Amino acid sequence: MRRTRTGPRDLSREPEPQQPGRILDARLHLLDRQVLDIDDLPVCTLDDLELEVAGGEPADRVPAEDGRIDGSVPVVISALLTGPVLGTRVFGGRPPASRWYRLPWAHVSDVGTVVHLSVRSAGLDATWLERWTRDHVVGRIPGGTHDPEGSG
Amino acid sequence: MKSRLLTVALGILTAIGGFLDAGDLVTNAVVGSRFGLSLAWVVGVGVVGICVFAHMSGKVAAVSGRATFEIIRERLGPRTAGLNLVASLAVTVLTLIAEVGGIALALQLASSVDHRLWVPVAALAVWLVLWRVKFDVMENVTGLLGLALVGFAVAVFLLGPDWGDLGAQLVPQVPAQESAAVYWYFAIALFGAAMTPYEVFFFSSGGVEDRWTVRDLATSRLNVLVGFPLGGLLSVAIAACAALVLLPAGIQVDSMSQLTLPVAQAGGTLLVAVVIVGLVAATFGAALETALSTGYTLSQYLGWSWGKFRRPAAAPRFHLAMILALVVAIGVLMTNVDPIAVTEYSVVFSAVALPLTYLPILVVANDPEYMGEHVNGRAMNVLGTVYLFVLVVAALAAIPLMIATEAGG
Amino acid sequence: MIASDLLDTPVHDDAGAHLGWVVDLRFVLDGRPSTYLAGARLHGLVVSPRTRTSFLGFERSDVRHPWPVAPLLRWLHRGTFLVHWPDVARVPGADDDTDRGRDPVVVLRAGYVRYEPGL
Amino acid sequence: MTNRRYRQPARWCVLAVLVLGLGGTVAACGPAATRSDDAGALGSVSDHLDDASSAVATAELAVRERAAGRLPAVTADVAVGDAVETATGAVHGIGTLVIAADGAGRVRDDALDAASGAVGPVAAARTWLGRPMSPADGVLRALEDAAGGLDDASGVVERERAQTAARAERATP
Repeated sequence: MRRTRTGPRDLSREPEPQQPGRILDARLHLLDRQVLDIDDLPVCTLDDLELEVAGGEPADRVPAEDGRIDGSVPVVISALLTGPVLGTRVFGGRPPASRWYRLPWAHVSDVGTVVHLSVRSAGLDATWLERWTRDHVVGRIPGGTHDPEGSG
Repeated sequence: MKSRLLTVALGILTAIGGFLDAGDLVTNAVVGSRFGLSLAWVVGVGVVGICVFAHMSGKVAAVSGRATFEIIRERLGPRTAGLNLVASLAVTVLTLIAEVGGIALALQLASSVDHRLWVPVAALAVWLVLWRVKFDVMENVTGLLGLALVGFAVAVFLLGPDWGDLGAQLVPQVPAQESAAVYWYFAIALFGAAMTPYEVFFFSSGGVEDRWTVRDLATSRLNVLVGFPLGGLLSVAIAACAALVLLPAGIQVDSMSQLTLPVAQAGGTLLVAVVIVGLVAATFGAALETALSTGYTLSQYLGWSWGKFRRPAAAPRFHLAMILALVVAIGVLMTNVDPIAVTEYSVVFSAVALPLTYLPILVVANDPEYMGEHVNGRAMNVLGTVYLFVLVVAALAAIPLMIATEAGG
Repeated sequence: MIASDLLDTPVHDDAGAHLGWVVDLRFVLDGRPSTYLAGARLHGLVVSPRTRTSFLGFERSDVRHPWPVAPLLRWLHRGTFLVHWPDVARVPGADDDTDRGRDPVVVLRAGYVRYEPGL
Repeated sequence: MTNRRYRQPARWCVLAVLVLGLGGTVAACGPAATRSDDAGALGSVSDHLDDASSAVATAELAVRERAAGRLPAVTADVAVGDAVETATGAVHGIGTLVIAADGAGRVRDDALDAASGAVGPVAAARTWLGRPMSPADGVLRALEDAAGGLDDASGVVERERAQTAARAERATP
């Protein structure tokens, strides 16, 4: 292992140039944050991020021969992921892509202490279990649709 | 202005009434009957700790709108937070079992109907309240009725003790007939009873349920800083009752009914009735809080919709989690396990599970990204750090001491 | 590719020397503008030479409290640096986990530059 | 996706801690643990006698308060009912202990007699609660006698335990 000189005045590290947009670190600002829909209803926790080669690039810049991506092509977040990817983040491994619940990055309206979406959670795949529980378990118990804040 | 004063008074009163749960009741009585008041200092340490902890988590909830377990997941990542979830959920369900059992035992005191028959009734009542009743109504009613436990403090006065003698007991010392390991084991149990993780989950999530904002911070601080210490005084009053009547008689507390004996001696039938109302309300309130906490922790870790302010149909998995927790509680109590023994274990495991919950709150309370200008001040950080050490030491010592002393045997 | 393919992966330089682990991914919102947020471009990898356990990010912020947690973690992560995405020569593919001969690693190009990781 | 080289030891550590913790809990909290020797068994007898004394004292206090009209009938009934349970539990606990040595065995039998003798008066106290008008003196006297018997047995057990422990000390220098 090559040891690096360390400390706050580490001359081996160049100062980071100013970036043209807002900076987000995946673990610090995105992963494991609560995702809320347009009505502030919780959707899920952000379990993982899907990364893709930025669209609109010339085809010859995509190293397609073994599907491997590297630093020569720009990569962007294409979607927020939730669902079984939580299990694999905890225990390792990787679920097949068909098991991901994808929330496209284009639907993200704001990233703060929570991630806001610009769509309603009712139509999302990520919340099907919530809807199933509502329709088949909780909704069938008398009083399940009673509003506790309405009338005592 | 008048209504604001009323709100503050109500908040303080509910904090006093809501402070005590089955863990506090049992542990204080057991400790009082074995150690007198020589462990009362631990209640003080625990009360300051829960004030610091609840205040920080309440502040984080009010400023950032994030409840405690969302923060834990965000800061610790899915793996460590998952471990914490398993531990916290286990302790919270254990506490829920203890509380539901406590309701049943308290109801038995008023009815002489066997507590095992009361268990399903108590659990059903808890569920109905969770299902139908408005959050603040629930909080205020149980809190105010729980104030009836002031009966223990009244009893101490009516017993007319030699105050100098009682005061002398407050000095921390290991009684002659007990070993140091047992003394410290019960110190950790008392500490865990005062600082249970569910209180923090409930407090911060409750802040979100009540839609606290930065403006409510002063109120929440006052509720905590006045209400919890007064609740702690009630804990000490229970220990004092046990120390004054049960210790000299050679009675070791192993059932809830023994709690009423000093009260009967002091204040007669009426005071006993008042205290029984308090016991039912305190355990019922705590059962609600622990049941909600199981829902809160699970939902916040997994990002489900949660909250009592939503219709059950709008937070279905949250409500389902609480129903399952109550079913588990009934199932465990139906195995004829002694609820008092469950309570005694739950407070010790609380102490073990605390640091993982405490650390993320302390970290986030210092993070300007969440807190803006409301980050912890210097005094709060010094206190916070001191308690971080206390919690870690207590958590590490709890299990070895439990094994060495055969759970306080 | 998903973020956890990269996170916690060992980082090697072009000669195969171990440099540390990927503790975070840095994105810059300067991609294709859309209705709300610009596209999030993967700007670089945050690499810590000593430990994979990055969850609090003290090495990247000015937060010094609470003592002793913040200073301790900052010290644990001393020497953390940022490499820009174009300096990355190879990242683990989806099939590396089953490929027993080769541990999934991130390999950097020769002449890569270390940048300050601060936010 | 993480480096296996670094994860394996961590897993073994977690597993080892789990096994040690579970084993330790079973070894220490299980009734058969350190109590299998006679001194330990006599310690258990002593603990059970304390439980029985506590039950008798509870019943006595409850009867006194009930007689003075300060404790509601139902609550007193529950308190004494719990005491009966504790007392019978103590009898069962002492009766099922395995003791090898003759001397210690005799002491155990005496303790068993004292504990069994305490169950009757405690149960009688519960019966008395059902007949509110009768005087409590007889019940209280029986409880005091039972408490005295338990105290005596406790003293004997303690002495025998000290001797057994000393003998064991000499046997294994």
